[in-house]
Amino acid sequence: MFQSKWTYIGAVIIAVFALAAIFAPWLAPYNPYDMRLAEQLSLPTLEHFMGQDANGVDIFSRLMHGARISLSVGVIVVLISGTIGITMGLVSGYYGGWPDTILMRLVDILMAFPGLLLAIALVSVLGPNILNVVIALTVLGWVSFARLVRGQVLSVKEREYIQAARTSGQSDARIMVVHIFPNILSPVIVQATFSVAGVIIAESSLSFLGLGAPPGTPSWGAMLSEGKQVILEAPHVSIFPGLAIMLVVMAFNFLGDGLRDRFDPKSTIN
Amino acid sequence: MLLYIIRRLLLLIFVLFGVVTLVFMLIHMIPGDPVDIMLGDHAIAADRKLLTENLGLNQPIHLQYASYMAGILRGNLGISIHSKRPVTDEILERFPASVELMFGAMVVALIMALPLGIISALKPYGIIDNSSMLISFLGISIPNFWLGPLLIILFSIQLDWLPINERGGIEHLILPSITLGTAMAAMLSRMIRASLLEVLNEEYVRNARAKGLPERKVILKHALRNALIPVITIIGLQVGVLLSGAIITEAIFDWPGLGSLLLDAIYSRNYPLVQGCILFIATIYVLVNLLTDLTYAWVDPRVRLE
Amino acid sequence: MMISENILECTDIIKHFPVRGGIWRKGRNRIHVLNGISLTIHKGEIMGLAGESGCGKSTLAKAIVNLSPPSAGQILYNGRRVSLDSAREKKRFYKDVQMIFQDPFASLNPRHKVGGIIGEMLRIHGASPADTENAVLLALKDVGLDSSALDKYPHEFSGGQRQRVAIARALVNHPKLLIADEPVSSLDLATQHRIIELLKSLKSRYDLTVLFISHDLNLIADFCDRTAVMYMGSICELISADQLLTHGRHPYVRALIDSIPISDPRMRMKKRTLVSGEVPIAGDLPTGCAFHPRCPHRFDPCDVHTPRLRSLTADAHQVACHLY
Amino acid sequence: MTPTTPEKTDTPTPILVVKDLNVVFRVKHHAVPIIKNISFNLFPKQTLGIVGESGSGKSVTALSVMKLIDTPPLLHMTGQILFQGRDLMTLSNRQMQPLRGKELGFIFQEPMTALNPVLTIKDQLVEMIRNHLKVTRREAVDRAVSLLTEVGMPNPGQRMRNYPHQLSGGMRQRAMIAMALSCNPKVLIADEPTTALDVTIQAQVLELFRTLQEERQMSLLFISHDLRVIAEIADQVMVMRDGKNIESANVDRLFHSPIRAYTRELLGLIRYQ
Repeated sequence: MFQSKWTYIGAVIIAVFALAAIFAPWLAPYNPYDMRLAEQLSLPTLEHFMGQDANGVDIFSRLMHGARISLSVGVIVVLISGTIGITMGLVSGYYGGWPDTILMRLVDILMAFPGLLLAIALVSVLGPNILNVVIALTVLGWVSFARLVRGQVLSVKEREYIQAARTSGQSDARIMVVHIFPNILSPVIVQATFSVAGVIIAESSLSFLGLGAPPGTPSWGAMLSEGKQVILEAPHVSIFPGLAIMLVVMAFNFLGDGLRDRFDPKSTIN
Repeated sequence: MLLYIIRRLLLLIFVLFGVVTLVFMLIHMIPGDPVDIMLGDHAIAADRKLLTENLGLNQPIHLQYASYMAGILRGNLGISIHSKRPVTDEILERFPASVELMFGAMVVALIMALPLGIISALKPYGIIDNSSMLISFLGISIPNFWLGPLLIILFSIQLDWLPINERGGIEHLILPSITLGTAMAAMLSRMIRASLLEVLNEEYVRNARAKGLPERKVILKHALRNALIPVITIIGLQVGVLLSGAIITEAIFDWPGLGSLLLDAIYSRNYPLVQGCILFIATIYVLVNLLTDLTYAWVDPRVRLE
Repeated sequence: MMISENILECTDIIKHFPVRGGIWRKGRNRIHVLNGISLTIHKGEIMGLAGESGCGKSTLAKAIVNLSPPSAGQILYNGRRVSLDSAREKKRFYKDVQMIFQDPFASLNPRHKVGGIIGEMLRIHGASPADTENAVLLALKDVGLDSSALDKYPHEFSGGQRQRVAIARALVNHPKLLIADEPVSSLDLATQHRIIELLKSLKSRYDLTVLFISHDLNLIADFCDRTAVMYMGSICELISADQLLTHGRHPYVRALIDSIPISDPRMRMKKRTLVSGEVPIAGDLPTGCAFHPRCPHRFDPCDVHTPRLRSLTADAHQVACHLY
Repeated sequence: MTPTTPEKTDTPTPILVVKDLNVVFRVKHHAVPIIKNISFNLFPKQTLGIVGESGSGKSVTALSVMKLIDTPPLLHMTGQILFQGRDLMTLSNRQMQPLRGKELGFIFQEPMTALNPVLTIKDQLVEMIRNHLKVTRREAVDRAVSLLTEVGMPNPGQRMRNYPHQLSGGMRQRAMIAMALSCNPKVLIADEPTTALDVTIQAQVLELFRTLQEERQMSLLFISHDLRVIAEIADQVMVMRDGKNIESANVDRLFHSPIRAYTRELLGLIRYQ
């Protein structure tokens, strides 16, 4: 099956980047802030096999430290926005009524801002740094989880085993946690995997626009932004960070695709 | 159908109201004194006083909100700080460029997605299907702020077929449109494939064959027509991806559209202009979603004749 | 079997669902699913509820167990008004009243083991782990399953076995009233037969009262003591089950009986009185008697006055039709 | 049309002969036989009922006659399907197209899913008629109206402009039947056509099948899991169980003196009710 082998490849790539991120300070050959202006923009050599950027910093080391930022931002944002989104979606889907209407109208408003626009607006107002990026992306991220979970809860709560639970005398809270949540978990996990990919692209886009990690920090987006200035004489400065982003995002997409097939066999067709 | 439209319009007004309120709050979320941040600390008192009055920052918040809303209803989005020109004019000047880019990207997306999606559904797990699966994975994963520079390196520098930036004839539009359109093409081809595969398993397709209709007609008239209905909504949502992607693409190609206007406004702390751009882009997106919903309702009789 | 006082009394149950008609036509278009149902179930009897899809029989069941509370009307359980506001009241009511559903593949939580599904019912009422363990094993034995089922998931069982688990879950706390909403409709004939036998034996062993809902008149006639036949949200006939197929009076009930295919080619359906037309889709109720547009014996009052249930003979055989 | 006459028709040549039909599906990389050496004959103007519980392969048998089983899951299909002496097994999909709908009509179980939700009944009927018959659009519409009247659709002229979701279950099934009959097929295959209907509507539709068959002198292959429905409609019956033909007989003999234990068991169950 096409998907299954790519899923494992995806998982392996993610593992490699995760290791790089965790052990960057020890494994990276050079310090990501160690500038050697004399050797700026040098092409890949034996010592610096990915070459050096405009400030003479070893690109490979910066990439490893960059992995730390991208992956941690991705995971943190998805964890926080996931928790908020799941709780809101669960309660609103189960109880319905005015809390549900309020949530849905709030979702409609937030969804009115295309993708990055609101994040750009928030970061531009709060000031460009990684923490504000996390805040902005979380404010946006929970909405997609809430919508997904609400939709799942609406269909699951009509199932007969939930009606049976409701006539067993147990509390609504217990029904939500014990009966509904396990049955909506798989689509949420799939969404979470795709969301990490989305957040990584969003973080690096913001950094590329100078709204995320400040220049000089080892963030892939910032590196690409610096690379754009010197694209004519040193394209390799842009190639490697772009490749890193692509690989990680693709890995998460493969993983998400594979998880969706494993959880929901009917959907193996897409 | 009429009720559907009325409900949708009411919702639209509410959402726009919410969007305007949210955008209004943006300024008031600025840490510290907004005027200092906007003009920088060395600005002379006269300018500071002029800006404070201009934005009405000296008035109580609810009055500011009321005048802001009144302004919007009259199409007045305030004055851009540095150019002293009405924000609305600056936006409308740059709007056509963005529309052109969006249109180019949409064309690129549809040209790539429709054939790839349909063929890979008709011949699942064939060569085209697997390769289109890989291409769409690449399309989704390559960030456009990397794809742009790559295209520039390849087509502008190495092959020198296409100009690097500024807006001009069609040849200027090609690279930006490809940069912006690929992600959408990737997503769309996957959606079309999934939707068509699902429809091909439906009983009315098998019934069409049982009626002795030629395969071409079974696919075009029965399968595809049903499969493309859900795709309409997805195209609507993907326009959002285009709108936000355009901001970055315009930055890469120095394309004089709304996106680059917004970025310049942010870099120069020109918040009235930032506010205006965001509000304008969001309104466009809301109207596009309304249009998609209405098209969806019109095309699907189950909704049209509710 | 002495049928003494009533265990459940429904009076004038009405249920309508708002149609998403939009803001202006809010009041006018609502689908009336129950139009004033009054039904009394005696302690210890098996009460049948018959009718075709869309007649409201499942909605009535859900109203009784408060899954979707009625828009109007009153339900008395053991003479007391059912109110499930507090958790304590809910626990007490659902200890006595339990429901089993039609689709065995949807009525068990796919992510829970059978032991947990049944055990949960006891844990909710505070049973200790030891008591729970024994009670679950007993319940499984009651429905003909052994302890190996404890650690299995629902997808590891056949339709019939799943329905047995559902019955075990419902009866583990020894309820007084069991509401069975088409419990065997999605099973094949042989399994249907075995599950009905199981329900019969459990009913007598635990002195249950059962409200049995089905569209299959043969099954009702065989399994129930008394039955009500519903059409478009109201009861058109109330009759003892064994007389249903022979003494049914209401024209709709007659048509239902005539429509049942007979399993003997020699008695092939000559021109029996087949009812024409169908239940209107949008559920907009015809005036007067709901069946009058399709009724072969229609006459003047039928489309004006709605007939009330009137008893015909001593044994409480009631019909809602102007003919009688 | 009483079933008592032992041999329904006088002309001995059957219109449809199925000999040693074997159908094998591919399920998770291994071959699973679904239909095992099924043989039967269908005579002109005769109704052959195929009965069996779910999973007995009766629907697959019906679809194989039309060669409508998709690959996957179909692995391979062997045997002979002779329609008026011509073996359909040798025909390519393109060669089968003119037969489907024109000579062999097919009716599906779920009218809700078998009708295209975005086309009106009129479009779907006219499309079928004009696909097989060289008629103008006007003639096709008139033919559609008369067909709908024949199947008992009230005010067909107006109804046929509706979409499937606007019709009730019974109406949709009547539209399906009208569609299947629109080009006067010689053989009509109905796969559990009344299972999804309420019993009062089912009775009406069964009555419709009987009158249509008599008026149109066509052969009917009627699939059902319910022996009582088969008793109402069939002349000859084949009992199927996991892909095999357990017992074939005239309907009267089958119901009154069944040979195989499985048939007796099935009959026992319905008689108990």
